[in-house]
Amino acid sequence: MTTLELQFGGGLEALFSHKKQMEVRVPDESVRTIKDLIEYIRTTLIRERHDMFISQGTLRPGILVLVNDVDWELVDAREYVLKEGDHISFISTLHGG
Amino acid sequence: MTTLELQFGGGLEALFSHKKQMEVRVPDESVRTIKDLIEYIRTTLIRERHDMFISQGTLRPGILVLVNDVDWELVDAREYVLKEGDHISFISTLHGG
Amino acid sequence: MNGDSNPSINASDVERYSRQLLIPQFGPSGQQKLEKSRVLVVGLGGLGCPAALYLAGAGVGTIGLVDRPNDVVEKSNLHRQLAHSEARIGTNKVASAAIAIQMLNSNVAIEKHESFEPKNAVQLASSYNLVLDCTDNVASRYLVSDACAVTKTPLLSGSAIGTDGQLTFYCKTADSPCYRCIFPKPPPSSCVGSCDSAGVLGPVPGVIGTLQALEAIKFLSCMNLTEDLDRRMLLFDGSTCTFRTVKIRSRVNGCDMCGESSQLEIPAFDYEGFARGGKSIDKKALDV
Amino acid sequence: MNGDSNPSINASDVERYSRQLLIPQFGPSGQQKLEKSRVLVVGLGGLGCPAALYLAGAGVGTIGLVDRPNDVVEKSNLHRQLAHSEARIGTNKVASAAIAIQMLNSNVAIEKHESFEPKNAVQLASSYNLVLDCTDNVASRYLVSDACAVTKTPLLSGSAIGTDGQLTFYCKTADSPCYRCIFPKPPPSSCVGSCDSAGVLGPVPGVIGTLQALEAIKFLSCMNLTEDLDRRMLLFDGSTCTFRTVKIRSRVNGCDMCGESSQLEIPAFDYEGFARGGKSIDKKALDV
Ligand SMILES: [Zn+2]
Ligand SMILES: [Zn+2]
Repeated sequence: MTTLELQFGGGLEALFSHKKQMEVRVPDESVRTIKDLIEYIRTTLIRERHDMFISQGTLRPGILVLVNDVDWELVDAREYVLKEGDHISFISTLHGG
Repeated sequence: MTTLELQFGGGLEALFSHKKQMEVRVPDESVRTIKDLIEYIRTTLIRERHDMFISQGTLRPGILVLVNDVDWELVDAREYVLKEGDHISFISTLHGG
Repeated sequence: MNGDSNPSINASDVERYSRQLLIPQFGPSGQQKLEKSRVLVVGLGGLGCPAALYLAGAGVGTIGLVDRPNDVVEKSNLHRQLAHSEARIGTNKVASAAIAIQMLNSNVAIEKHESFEPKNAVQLASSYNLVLDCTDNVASRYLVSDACAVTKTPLLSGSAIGTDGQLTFYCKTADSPCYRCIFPKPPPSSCVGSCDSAGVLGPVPGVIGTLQALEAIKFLSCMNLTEDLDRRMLLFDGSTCTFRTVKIRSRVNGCDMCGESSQLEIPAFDYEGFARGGKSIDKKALDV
Repeated sequence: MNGDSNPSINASDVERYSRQLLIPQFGPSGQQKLEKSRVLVVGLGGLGCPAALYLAGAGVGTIGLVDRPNDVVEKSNLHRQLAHSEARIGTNKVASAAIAIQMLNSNVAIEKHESFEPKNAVQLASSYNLVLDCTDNVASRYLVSDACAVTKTPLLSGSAIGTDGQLTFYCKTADSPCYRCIFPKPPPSSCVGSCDSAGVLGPVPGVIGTLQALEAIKFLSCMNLTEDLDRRMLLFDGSTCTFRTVKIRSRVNGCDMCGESSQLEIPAFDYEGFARGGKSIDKKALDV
């Protein structure tokens, strides 16, 4: 099992009972990369409004993913291999002003 | 030797060539507690205006000391025993507005 | 708004406050609590201007305003004190800020006070639900805190200089520290900078003053959020646009003001002399 | 001030700006650079009000103001849009903000623009040194960024909703991302909230707009500080008064706007349709 700290912001926390952070333990054989983690979140953690997280089988546009406060595009994006203790953030971009 | 991260704020950085943070390696036999560290900073790191840091042999009033972002009063204050990798902050309180 | 239409918020107010009524943790009950609240803003400078304006915008029922008796708007204030204006240079700051508040929200009851001094500080603090320390000098900061400590009035204390800012709650609960718990002695006067002597970028107190208003709104409307700035201090470094929150001590039993054996009498205390470093409380002397 | 008295800053201005002239890294040369600067503020709402006022206070030479053509001040704006007033309800927002700026600092040259649209966005952006995105909708955010990307105009982009805020630089250097580099596709419209639909606490855009002004002042005056918000994004959680800064990607070669083979033509692009999620750029279609 891998222990991860998940963080949700910019409104995404609404999908997780308004919890902005949660610790999860995921099976390391089936949840190896962030791509796997997204699928795990979709199937295991989200109860409703899946469209706010997933669209056309992948993360919906307008969500910034961070691995330990670094844009996932700088660290292999969805192929990033999760490590024990990683902080993975999903932040919805804001448009209001 | 103990490696520490020192942080200065609220104007105190002026005493350290405007460096807001610096890593130092201090001898662990002579610099064991924060009290020792204050003396070490006074004698080794400060070149002028010692009165901005020390008054009557001790830290001058109006400086908040933090051990890893926690008020030193919560962790033995000047008797706190320094540990490898500690972040020690000296923040001068501000009065302007 | 928000499902439960509330008879005590009239239609015009519902429109005015609609964007905050939409926030679930705020809602109509938060609005009603704000409208019944009384907040005292001490200092109408770089911190007090944005703080007072955002409080007024949100519909705090009564806002008390006080500054030094003869503090008038100067040209050098305008880069950061947005409630004032060129046309009001020379006007008393409290009067000028009151005009700005009225123009933004005429619902707000404004109480203008002549001064905040040792002789009236306790009485003033006691008549408000919350005090905002937006002052700019050491003596005032001790006086504001002492008055809040003795009257158990929560105090949101902001400060700024150069590119740095700080913000914390004092006296919020029975366990919260007062300013003297953290800083029992004043700094040597040679180490004290003011915005007038050391300078300040205008948006730096702007950020802190705006955060004071935000924390005030959350507190007064009882939003019951998980964390606030009680026993935590926000440190802002405007030069790098970074913030950190640090944990600070609880109330100190031996505190000269809020401690068990405090003998400090505010009306008799020489704040100016204390701030100049001339005098500090000598427990032994008091015991003799 | 600061030793070197500077003939090109007149005595009245020295007094007005004295508190920022005292900041060593700013000083007279910073003031002169500010006075020669031209900044465009797009959107005069919760972000644009404090941003424009603090820029004006600091003495930015020319401030361009633009909002939607028929956007007038409404009562529901006043809780967070402090440059406006009850008396100016119904007034065009650009005109209202211009009055507030003039009252604070009549030195500032104000350029009022009718609209920021695909047909004039590039020309508008190209005539300023810096653009502030203070808009409130997806279509405008893509348009502002595209115009800045094509004209290589640095863009400070702020946003806020509820109790959350975000702030970053786009298009600052040749390596900086544009908005499309980070968000190549718009979110489904069902996932987009606005302050009008989802609500906002007034000081939340206040904090972000004030920080936009601070970052703008530092940038325009060339304070040469160690770090800024280029390829870093500030995330603000107003519910806990916490901030974090995260690292974001550099310019993306394959970006539809600033990438090497971009074929996007701003005047012809359907921003509204794109933002509604109806249309996204289909490279294959373009290639045919
Ligand atoms: Zn105390
Ligand atoms: Zn791009």
